[in-house]
Amino acid sequence: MSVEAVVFYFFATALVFAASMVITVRNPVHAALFLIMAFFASSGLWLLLEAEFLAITLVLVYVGAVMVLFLFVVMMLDINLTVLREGFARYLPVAFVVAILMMVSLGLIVGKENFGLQTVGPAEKASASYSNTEALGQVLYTDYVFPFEVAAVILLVAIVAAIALTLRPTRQTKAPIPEKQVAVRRQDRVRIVKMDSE
Amino acid sequence: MLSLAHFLLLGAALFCLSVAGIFINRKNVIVLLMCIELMLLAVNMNFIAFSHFNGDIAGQVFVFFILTVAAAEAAIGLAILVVLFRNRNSINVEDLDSMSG
Amino acid sequence: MQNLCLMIVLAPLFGAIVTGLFGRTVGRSGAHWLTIIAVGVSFFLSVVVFWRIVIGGEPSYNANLYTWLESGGIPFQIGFLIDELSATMMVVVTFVSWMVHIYTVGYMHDDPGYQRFFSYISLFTFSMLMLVMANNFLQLFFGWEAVGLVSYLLIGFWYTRDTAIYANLKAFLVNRVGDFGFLLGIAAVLMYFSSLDYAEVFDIASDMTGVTISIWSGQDWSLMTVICLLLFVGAMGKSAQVPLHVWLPDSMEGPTPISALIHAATMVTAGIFMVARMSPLFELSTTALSVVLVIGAITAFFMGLLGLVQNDIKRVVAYSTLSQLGYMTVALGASAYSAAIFHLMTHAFFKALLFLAAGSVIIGMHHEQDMRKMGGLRKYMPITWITCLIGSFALIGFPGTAGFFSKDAIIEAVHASTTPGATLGYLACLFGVFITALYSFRLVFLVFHGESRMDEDTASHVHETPAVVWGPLVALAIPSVIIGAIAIEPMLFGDYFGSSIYVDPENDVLARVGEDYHGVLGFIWHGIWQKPFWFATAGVVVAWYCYLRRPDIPRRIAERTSLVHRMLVNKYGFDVFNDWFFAGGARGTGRLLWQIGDVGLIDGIVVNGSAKFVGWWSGVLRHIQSGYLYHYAFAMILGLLALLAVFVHRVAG
Amino acid sequence: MLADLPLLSLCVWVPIIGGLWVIFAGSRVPAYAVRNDALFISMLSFGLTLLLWRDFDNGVAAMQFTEKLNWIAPFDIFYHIGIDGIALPLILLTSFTTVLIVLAAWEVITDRINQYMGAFLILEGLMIGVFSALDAVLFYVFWEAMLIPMFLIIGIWGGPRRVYATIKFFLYTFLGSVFMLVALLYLYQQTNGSFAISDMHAVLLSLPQQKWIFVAFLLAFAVKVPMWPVHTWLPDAHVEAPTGGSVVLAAVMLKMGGYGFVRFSLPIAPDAAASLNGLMIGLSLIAIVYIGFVALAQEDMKKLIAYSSISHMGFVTLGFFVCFQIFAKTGNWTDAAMGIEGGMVQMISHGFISAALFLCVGVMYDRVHSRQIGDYGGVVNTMPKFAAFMMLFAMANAGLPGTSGFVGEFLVILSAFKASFWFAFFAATTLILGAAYTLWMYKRVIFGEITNAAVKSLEDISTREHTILLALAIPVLILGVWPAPLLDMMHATIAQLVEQLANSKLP
Repeated sequence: MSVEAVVFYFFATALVFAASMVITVRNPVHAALFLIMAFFASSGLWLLLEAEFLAITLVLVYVGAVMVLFLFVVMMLDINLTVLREGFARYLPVAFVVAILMMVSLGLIVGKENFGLQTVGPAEKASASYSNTEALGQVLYTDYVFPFEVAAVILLVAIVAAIALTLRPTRQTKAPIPEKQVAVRRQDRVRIVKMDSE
Repeated sequence: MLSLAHFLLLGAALFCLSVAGIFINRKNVIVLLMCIELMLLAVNMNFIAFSHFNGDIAGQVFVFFILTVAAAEAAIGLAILVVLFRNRNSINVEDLDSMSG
Repeated sequence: MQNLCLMIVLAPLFGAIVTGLFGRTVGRSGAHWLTIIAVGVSFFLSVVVFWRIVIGGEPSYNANLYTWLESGGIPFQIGFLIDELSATMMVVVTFVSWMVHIYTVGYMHDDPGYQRFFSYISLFTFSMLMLVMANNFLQLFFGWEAVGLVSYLLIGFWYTRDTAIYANLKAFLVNRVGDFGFLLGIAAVLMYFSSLDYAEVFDIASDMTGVTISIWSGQDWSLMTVICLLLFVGAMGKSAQVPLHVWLPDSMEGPTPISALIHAATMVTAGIFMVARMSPLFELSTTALSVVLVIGAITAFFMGLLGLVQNDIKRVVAYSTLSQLGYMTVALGASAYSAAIFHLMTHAFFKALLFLAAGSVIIGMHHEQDMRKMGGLRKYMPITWITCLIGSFALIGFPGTAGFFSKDAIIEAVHASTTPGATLGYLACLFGVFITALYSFRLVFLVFHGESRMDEDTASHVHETPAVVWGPLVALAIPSVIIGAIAIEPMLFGDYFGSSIYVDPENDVLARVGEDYHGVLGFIWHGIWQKPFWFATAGVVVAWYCYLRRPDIPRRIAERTSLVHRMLVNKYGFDVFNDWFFAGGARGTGRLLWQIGDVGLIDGIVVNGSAKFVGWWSGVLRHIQSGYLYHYAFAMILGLLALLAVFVHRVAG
Repeated sequence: MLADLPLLSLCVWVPIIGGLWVIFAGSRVPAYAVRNDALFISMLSFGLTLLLWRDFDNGVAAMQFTEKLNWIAPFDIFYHIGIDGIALPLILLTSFTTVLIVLAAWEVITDRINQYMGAFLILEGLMIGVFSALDAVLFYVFWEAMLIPMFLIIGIWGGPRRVYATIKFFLYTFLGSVFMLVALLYLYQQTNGSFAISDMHAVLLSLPQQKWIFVAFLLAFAVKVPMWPVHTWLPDAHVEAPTGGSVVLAAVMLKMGGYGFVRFSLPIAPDAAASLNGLMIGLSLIAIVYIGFVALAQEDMKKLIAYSSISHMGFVTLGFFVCFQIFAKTGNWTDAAMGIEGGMVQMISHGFISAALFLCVGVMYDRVHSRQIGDYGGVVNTMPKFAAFMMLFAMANAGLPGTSGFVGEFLVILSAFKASFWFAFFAATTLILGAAYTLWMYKRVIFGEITNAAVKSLEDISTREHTILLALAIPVLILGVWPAPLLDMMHATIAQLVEQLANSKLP
């Protein structure tokens, strides 16, 4: 067994374990923590696949940002866990059957030599000077520049939307109302008073 | 020697686990969202594996975009969750049936 | 000639339009002066035309005015055919119409719809002239329907009376039934002759005798029979032959001048005129002639009987009209077309006279029409009495009067005819004479003779009508007496009608009758020794006995024969049956088709039913939309699984 | 200079743009200005169509005033318009009717007058577009677009059950036209990519193909005509529509179906029409007799007139399809033309008469606010002028000679007789039934004693109403006395149509 295989099996086991825990633990906080573990494990696998940039991104973005967000929300909300766990045992067999069936059919696709997977040979080893980040950057800013921009806009919209959703306007908020300001007429604000000169 | 099939099977396993997770945790929206993240992870795994074994960087570009969109989705999903909790004081999916026909 | 014809036709139309649209502007006297002058012009020009064609012997005039339209390669024309037949009709129509116009000035004196009335009768004159002057079937049909329209308007002239508006609707619809057949007849003519022009159709009619038409599959009918019968259905409607006669008695709801003009003298004779006009066609079908004869005979006899039990003075005259129309139809059936037209002419004069006389009585009695409340009017209304008596003598065929010549000619002709059904026709006519005399003199005796049965109030007001009313009576009484003697020789036995009427030599009964004809006096002398005269005399005597001498007898007869009496009073049940079966049936069918067909089946089941089904099915399906996120997620996953399975099976399996 | 203008396009677009202008002028504009503007635009477009008539050459069968511009080039779809002898009378009818509708709405419509007027003007332009389109897609677009203003007119200004009526109207017509779209696309494929109607006329099709196409068109056009049994939307739509809506529906919209038959069904699928003519004749005769009876049972005046419309439109389809039987019997195609011409005349004449009758009902409705026959009686006592007009139109509806109602029925019955005695027999029953239901209604509404206070306080027609009714009475009478000019307009085109029918299109 080569080193790669050892690494692969290690991370794969960790990943599957973490994923199983995510779906089975009682406490959402624990689930989130196991999810972080899953992310770490897969980022390791991705490194094995020479996708260094994405592996790092996964850790930075997901573990660093998204999962923190998750934890934040989970802890912020006062969740009644007993209600949420109802039916866990009842649906377990169904879930099990579905998962097994799906696994079998997916396994059939991957395992049997029907989809030309065998034609994909072992990957070529990249040269020592190969930089995954640079290669990705090369295509991202040339061929995919337009989708890239779109993704940026999507992120922006997501930020705005998230804020807009959760923002609770309070009475204390002071803000100008532009349409009212524009509609103001002179008579509303200025009163000319005739006075005798002193 | 590691082949493409190894990674694909791993992706498939991950996917099936997340499907099972959706079945089991049918009431907890947070865990549902986590399961979706797991699913996306499985997909990303496949993409990267293909990209690696085919020597085509485009797969990684896709993963990049999926990550972006997934981040956005998680952000909005959680925002909705917060609003939901604020309005209903619960995140129990069974309370959410106003779309019932 | 064309300008002359146009003037004749358009003068009344002009009068009608001006008085109709600008009645308020021209005023009451303006209305009657205008229309009387217009119709007068029309009359005098008609006389000119008559003079030129009939007396002067000019060839008949046949020309098209303009093309109404052209379709399928066939031009439909509007034009005039002026020959002896139409010239005669024109004179009769315009003369009677003119008289009625004058008479109306008195009769409608107090009516608020004065201008409207003049407009209508002028319009009628126009329509009737279009009908008789037509040189093609289209225009004939136009005139045919137009007179029907005016008749409709005039019967319903007093539109607030329920009976009047019931009667006018009935008249129009019954006429429409006739027109239905008539139109089909025209369609048949067009199909086989490819033309609607009289001359062209008649020219090739004799080639069509062998042609058959299949109406029920497998049964071939002679084309000429079918055409003639269809056309005759039209005549039955307009000339009120059984069973389409029901509208005529009811039409008496209209003002009396109308009863005289339209429902006695002119419009109702349109059918007779039409059959005479179509003589070249009818001569080709013995079957059709036979049907005509039998229908006429039935009408002549049975409608006369109804006259015996009527108490309304106008209705008696109306049933008399029906019966006389029957006589004319019998003459047509016996191929004695000229006799029919002759009777038409004399009848126009004396029946108009009788109606106007009845109208005069009605005016005198302040719009009382029940004969049981009259009697002894001779003293109060001498002129009316005399003229009415003249009219009645003419009607029963007293030797020397106009009616005598025409009616005797018809009876002789039917007697000589060999058309199937002629014997029946002869008997009907003969007994009809008795009935005619009976009811005519019943009327005369009840109204003018005997003791007065008027109430005090009325009796103090009864007086002779003004000159504008009795003037036309006198003017009509004169031809009622003399026209027969003048016209019989040329009309019946001479070459009066020239080529306008065609009689197959085999059917030419009048020629046979003519063999015994030796001058007017000879005809009168001959007539006195014939059965009809004795039947008429008997009728008068019976009437005198029953209604003057022993007024209690009729009541006792009625009681004895209550069944027959009731049948007569109910007019053989035609009205009841029509109301129940046709009017009620049609409404019932309509309601049934509407409620069951439209509302029930089409709308209920198909249209709203399909909508309801969709609604129900959506109601079932909506339960799938539970609104729970996880249900949707399950559905997606299960779907994914299924697709995956199919995919794997297709590719791997 | 005038000759250089795209006259036909102006006829289509002047009312549409004018209508949009009236709508977007909005509620800021006072009502009298809206009325005046609408009247001006409708008169202008009527004038433009009169110019069309002036320059129209009766002797030519081909399309005239053609204009062709690229529209959707990749699919060979053109803005291609032109008119022939069939379209011109219908266009004239359309623009004439719109003027009357604008006048009829003058004081009656107070709610959103600018939208009402605008909707009718736009509708006018779209209808003229339908009659002049020579490209199938253009035709389809106009055809469907026409539904929108009509939908709104009934839905906004309609009676109490307007929602039911509009939905029924919309679904019925839409269901039909969807099949037409399928047929048009199929033909597009068969003609190797041409939407030109003339190419569709020319393409050879086998009998089954023709039958499918014919049935698809039939669904669209039969609903519009409407033929029995897809007629039930019409009474409801009429009853709920405002007067103007009823008028345009009866006068022009129903004619679309008839127009579709002569423009599409007959020339594109002549062999199918020949083999299915028994069905068509049967449906037409059922419409004439069955609907005649149904009309007799109506208590609502508008419903009665709506049913009478269906019955009269039965003559149109009878006239169109009886020609095949005539040909089979006599072998002569010139005979067959009479039926088609009769059908066309019937369409035009029915346009005037039904419009007039609906306006008459409108006149009464504006005063009494009831359409029930039982609520009237003795109207003649208080409204003599109105009664005279209504008499004329009632008689025209009953097909009295001398009015336009007679001409079409007469020609159709004459030609039906050539096909079979029984066709003519059943068709001619309308003589009795038509008179019965029309005059019976007339009797109950107009004649008699005054029965209630509402009738007693009626005022006779105003100058405006007088003008409208007079404007309709004149063509009704002229067409009755001298229909030749109308027929002359159509002769050449119908001769060409008959020639197309005579030549089998089987490959």
